[in-house]
Amino acid sequence: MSILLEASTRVIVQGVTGREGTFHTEQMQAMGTKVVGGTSPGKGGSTHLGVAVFNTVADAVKATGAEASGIFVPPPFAPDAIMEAAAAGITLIVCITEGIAIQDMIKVKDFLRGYPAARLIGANCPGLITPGAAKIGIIPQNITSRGPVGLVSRSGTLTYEVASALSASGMGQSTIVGIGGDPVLGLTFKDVVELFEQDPATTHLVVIGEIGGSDEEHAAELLARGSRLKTVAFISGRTAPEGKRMGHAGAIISGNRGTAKGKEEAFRKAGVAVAETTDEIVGLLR
Amino acid sequence: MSILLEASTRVIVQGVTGREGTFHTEQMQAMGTKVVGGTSPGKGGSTHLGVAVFNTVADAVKATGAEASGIFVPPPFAPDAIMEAAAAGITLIVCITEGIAIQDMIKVKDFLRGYPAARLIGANCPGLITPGAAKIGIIPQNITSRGPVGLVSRSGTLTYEVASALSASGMGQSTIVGIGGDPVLGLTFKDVVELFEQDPATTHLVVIGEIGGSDEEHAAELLARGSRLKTVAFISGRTAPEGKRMGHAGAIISGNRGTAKGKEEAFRKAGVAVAETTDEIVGLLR
Amino acid sequence: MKLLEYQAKEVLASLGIAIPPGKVARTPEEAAAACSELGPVAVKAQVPVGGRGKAGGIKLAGTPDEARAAAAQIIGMDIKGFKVPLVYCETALDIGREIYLGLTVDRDARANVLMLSAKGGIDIEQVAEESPESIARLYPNPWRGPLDFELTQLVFDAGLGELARPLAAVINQLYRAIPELDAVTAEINPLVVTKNGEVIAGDAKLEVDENAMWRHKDLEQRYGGVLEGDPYEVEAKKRGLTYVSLDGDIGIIGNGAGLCMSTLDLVQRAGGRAANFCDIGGGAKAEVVENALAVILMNPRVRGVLMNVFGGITRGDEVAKGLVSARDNLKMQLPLVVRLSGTRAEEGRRILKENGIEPGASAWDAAEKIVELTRVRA
Amino acid sequence: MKLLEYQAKEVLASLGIAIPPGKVARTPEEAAAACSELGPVAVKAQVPVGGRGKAGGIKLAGTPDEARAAAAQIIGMDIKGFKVPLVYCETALDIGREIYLGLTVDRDARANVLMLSAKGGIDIEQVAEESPESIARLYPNPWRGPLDFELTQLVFDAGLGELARPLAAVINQLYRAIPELDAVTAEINPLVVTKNGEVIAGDAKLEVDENAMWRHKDLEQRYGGVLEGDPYEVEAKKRGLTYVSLDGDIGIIGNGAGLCMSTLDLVQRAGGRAANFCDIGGGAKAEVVENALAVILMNPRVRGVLMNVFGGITRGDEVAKGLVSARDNLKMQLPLVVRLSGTRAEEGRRILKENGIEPGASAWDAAEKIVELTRVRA
Repeated sequence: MSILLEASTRVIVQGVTGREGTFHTEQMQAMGTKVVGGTSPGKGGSTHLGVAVFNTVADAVKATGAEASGIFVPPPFAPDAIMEAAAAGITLIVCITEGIAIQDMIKVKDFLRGYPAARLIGANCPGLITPGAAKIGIIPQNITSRGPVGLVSRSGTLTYEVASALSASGMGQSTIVGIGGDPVLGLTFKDVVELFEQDPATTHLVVIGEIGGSDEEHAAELLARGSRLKTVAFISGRTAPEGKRMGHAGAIISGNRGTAKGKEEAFRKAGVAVAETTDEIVGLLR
Repeated sequence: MSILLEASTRVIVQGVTGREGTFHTEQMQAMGTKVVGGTSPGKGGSTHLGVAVFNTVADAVKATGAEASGIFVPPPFAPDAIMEAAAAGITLIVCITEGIAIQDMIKVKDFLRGYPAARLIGANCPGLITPGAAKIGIIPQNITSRGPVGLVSRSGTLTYEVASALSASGMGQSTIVGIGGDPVLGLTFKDVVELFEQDPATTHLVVIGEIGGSDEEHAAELLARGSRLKTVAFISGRTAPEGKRMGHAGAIISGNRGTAKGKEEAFRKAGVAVAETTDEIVGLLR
Repeated sequence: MKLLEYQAKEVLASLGIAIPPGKVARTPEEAAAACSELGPVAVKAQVPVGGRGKAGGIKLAGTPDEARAAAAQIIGMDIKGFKVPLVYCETALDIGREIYLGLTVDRDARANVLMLSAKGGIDIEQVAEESPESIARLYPNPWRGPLDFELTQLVFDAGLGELARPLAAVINQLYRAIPELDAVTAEINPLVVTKNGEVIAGDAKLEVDENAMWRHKDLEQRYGGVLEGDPYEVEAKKRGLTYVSLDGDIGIIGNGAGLCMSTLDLVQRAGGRAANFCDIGGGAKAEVVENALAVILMNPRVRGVLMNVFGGITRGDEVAKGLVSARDNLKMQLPLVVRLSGTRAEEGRRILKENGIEPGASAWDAAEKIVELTRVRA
Repeated sequence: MKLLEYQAKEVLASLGIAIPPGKVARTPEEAAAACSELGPVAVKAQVPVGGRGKAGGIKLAGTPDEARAAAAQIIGMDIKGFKVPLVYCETALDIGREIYLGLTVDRDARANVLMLSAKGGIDIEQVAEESPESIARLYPNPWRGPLDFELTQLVFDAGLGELARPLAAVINQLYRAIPELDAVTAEINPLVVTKNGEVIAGDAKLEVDENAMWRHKDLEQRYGGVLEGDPYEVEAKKRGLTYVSLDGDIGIIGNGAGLCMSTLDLVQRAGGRAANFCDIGGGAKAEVVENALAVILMNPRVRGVLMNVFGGITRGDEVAKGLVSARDNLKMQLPLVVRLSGTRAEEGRRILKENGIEPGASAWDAAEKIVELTRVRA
């Protein structure tokens, strides 16, 4: 099995006629993702890549029964696209767009409280893939393979690298979820770990974190309460310089949280193996 | 018994130190209403009319366990006072203030969706009274008496007149609720009628409506579905001139709804006796 | 506060909406000058009611002389009770299509509603009745305002998808009339798409919430007082009364809008016609009663006054004393019937009788009495 | 985008917040002139980092001569890596009390937070650690902004109730930095209450979201380019790269921020020090690789370059070909180690080897190699 996304999930692509939308929709189709439609205001009624194009997500949902959406639109329009998807009843929203203004995302997060069934992945993320079944986003399917390892990560290419290494050593993946690197985002590590915990097909878990924020710590707290998954964590950015800081507001809010050291300790306390380099992950997971 | 308000209800007054607030708080206390506190920013810690004054409603609720609030503040501040009460956990909010901007009330109504336990009465209303027990607002207690008649009305003095006539003919009231005359308001006729329907102490009901809107029609529809209450309705404004109209937007939205004739017909269809003058109400109710 | 067309257009322009070139003219000479400057114009009566076209309040003028003549005819005309104070001379648009765009409060939904229809023009009310589905609607969240995707859906729902961008822009601009002006109605009908694709407001209606005027004192200063309204209403407003002129001969005073309305109903039922609606509010203080009586007595049509007062916290005996002194101060000669109920109504009625004022036994009795008294004098 | 103090104050003033009189000076002469005009001033270094006071970047000047001397000392000074481009000469305030007011994004709450404390002044971080309860917080809803009652509660919670009105006004004004400027941090510390009760911004910090600069092109135009930042960062920005200068000698290129960060970690683990962080994004196109190499090679401290690239949709063989041509175009002589993984990594590594570029067997191996190669050359 898998989490969030299956071969039968009905997917639309917002911004399907754009350059990025076209390229990645083709990739998604190539691995068998059930793409049932796309949106592009003003192009409703036409067909693109063999799928029906609609003016709005509401129209697309009405016509196709879509449950999931991949968003490939530029940053000024992506926040609206997320809200449109939620309001139209989409329950899995994957926003690839990088560079969305933080205040826009804060508004989007508040908007989504009105749609508790809608799960957002991203923005600024590679999306998710259930190997051999379907993907929404840009994770290259050729480096993935089916198996029992759940993988959740804040980083894009680091995810690819780890997935690739897992596949090369015969450890396939149930689902790979790139939750994205923005400070204000949709599903967090904790949310995704909870889903993996409930997925019988997932027996192992890799968490790839990063400095900043407390999301890794929250996931570690969850795992500390007891987990059936064999888990390895990796945190990047131990030597990254602290941003040249200005003003105290950020420091007052975040205090000492968010360091690589703190995150690694949190995982160790939870009984989770911590890899010091990505090369170590596969070995620790066996 | 009664609806909404009992002798044991813990009440605060927002704007307790103002002229109106002071006068009506005294009246409320005079009939035994359990006034446990009041608010007036900057006067926290003092005592007024024998009750503790707080800076904010949150402080007052924390200290007194208040469940209900009467709002006596000028129109520019009343919308904020309503939201403050709801956010602090007050579940019965009575706003007497007349002249609140309609856009402010539209925002307040949306805000209240986040606090489903909070019931708002008004604004621009005389409030409510459970004769012999308690009142919040400005309904003169000396014209009311205890008994089985529920009374709900959009008009202030018309309510007093009817209550007075009921009392004079020996028909006491369970609770009298003045829901207010503004186009955008809190509890509607239907909401209050539902409450009376569930109150064993109420056996009779008087509904005093007015031209405009569809709230009377909605209450009539509810009563048409079957009611244990002997009900009389009265609608004022049959001969009121239509506002000198400008633009079509209002007409497109309201169509032919809102006339006195339409409302009276709706009640007659529901099997409710309709009084043509207020003098007829008592006779029809017996 | 209802704005006149030219005022509403000024406001729309300040919100960023395109309007046709136009000039206000208070005299025929000004209209001629406007036409010299603008070329052929429509000379339009400025009154805050619809239907001015049918009433002869809009004339086309190709030359300054024609504009002068048209303005001479229109200025001072009476349209539905409004004396036309000035005209607006506006250049004609090269109309490609006419769209309806409106914004108002939907009382039942307790929300604002935006309405858009491809079937713009004067018969929009008929469209609403016959094919309501051709008017697309959007209820924006009041804190968020209309979101982009909601506007896109609205425009496509109205069958105007090919104009999605310019229309979404205009709708956003019109919507600003809510946060910036407390508009309760803002309407552009027709919203004209010219033959070369510009989107321009062909007409404009704008009504601002009276309860929000404290936020918009500039509007009152800028646009208040242009219109010569009913003189009694103007006087009542000065005295802080809620007063509406009607066309009968019996003056009405009530405390509370509902009581006042039901008093009108009773007078009509008794065969009379009310000269006004005058709500003096809950307190019924002597000074307010005197102000109300004074305004009502200004109207020479009035043959008698019916006052329906409920004594609540202000007791009936106090109300009666105040009323007697008001009558005496104003040296009022016309018949006056008073229905007094509520607290200490008995004492109040006794005081009235002692001072020669007729108390009604009930509201209905009082209505019958005043109708009879005014009929006798006719 | 981080604004300098004088820029932030200009912006606060445009939002309605009172600031002390002050003038920018780019030369000692201008500072003397400012002092002649304003009277006694503080001459303050303008750099986008805290701690300038301790670094000698603030001097008091009672006379124009003193101001000239102070400016001569401060302009051009290096404060935490920033060369001071200009000073701000500001009149001193008659301080009654100092308040802390800050606004920032609370990443964990996914929300904005307003913070207010009666314990204003430079040691606020210590206050936050030792008595966090003395900093009152409010998380305004992002669509509604702070509501009046929320501000009242915030001010009373901070123990500043007697200043409720003026503080609520200032907080509302500061909050406008969010909708109007996409501020991610806006801070006034101290917010001064003068002895005669005025509330004035004593200092100001303002950082605007880089991702929102498309909404604020005016800001970039107005304030961009004042500061002479790191020359490599400036060049990288021109070329559209995500680049941060560090103080080591090994140039780093990675595709993806996470991969890049983990490469820094590996280099340090292997005993080396990175000269930069340079993320070329997911695609790893030849042109972008060439741009990144060019910027890194500008820095004379760099002794070798480590590139860590994952070939995903862009295949490893294509990445390798692009890299070879970039090296050749730039005539690069320094050691270059490349770790290539992902799709067609084998073919990629073969191409690199054929062209004399050292491929790392793993990321760790590559890090050890580049550290060794740069150490040998030292």
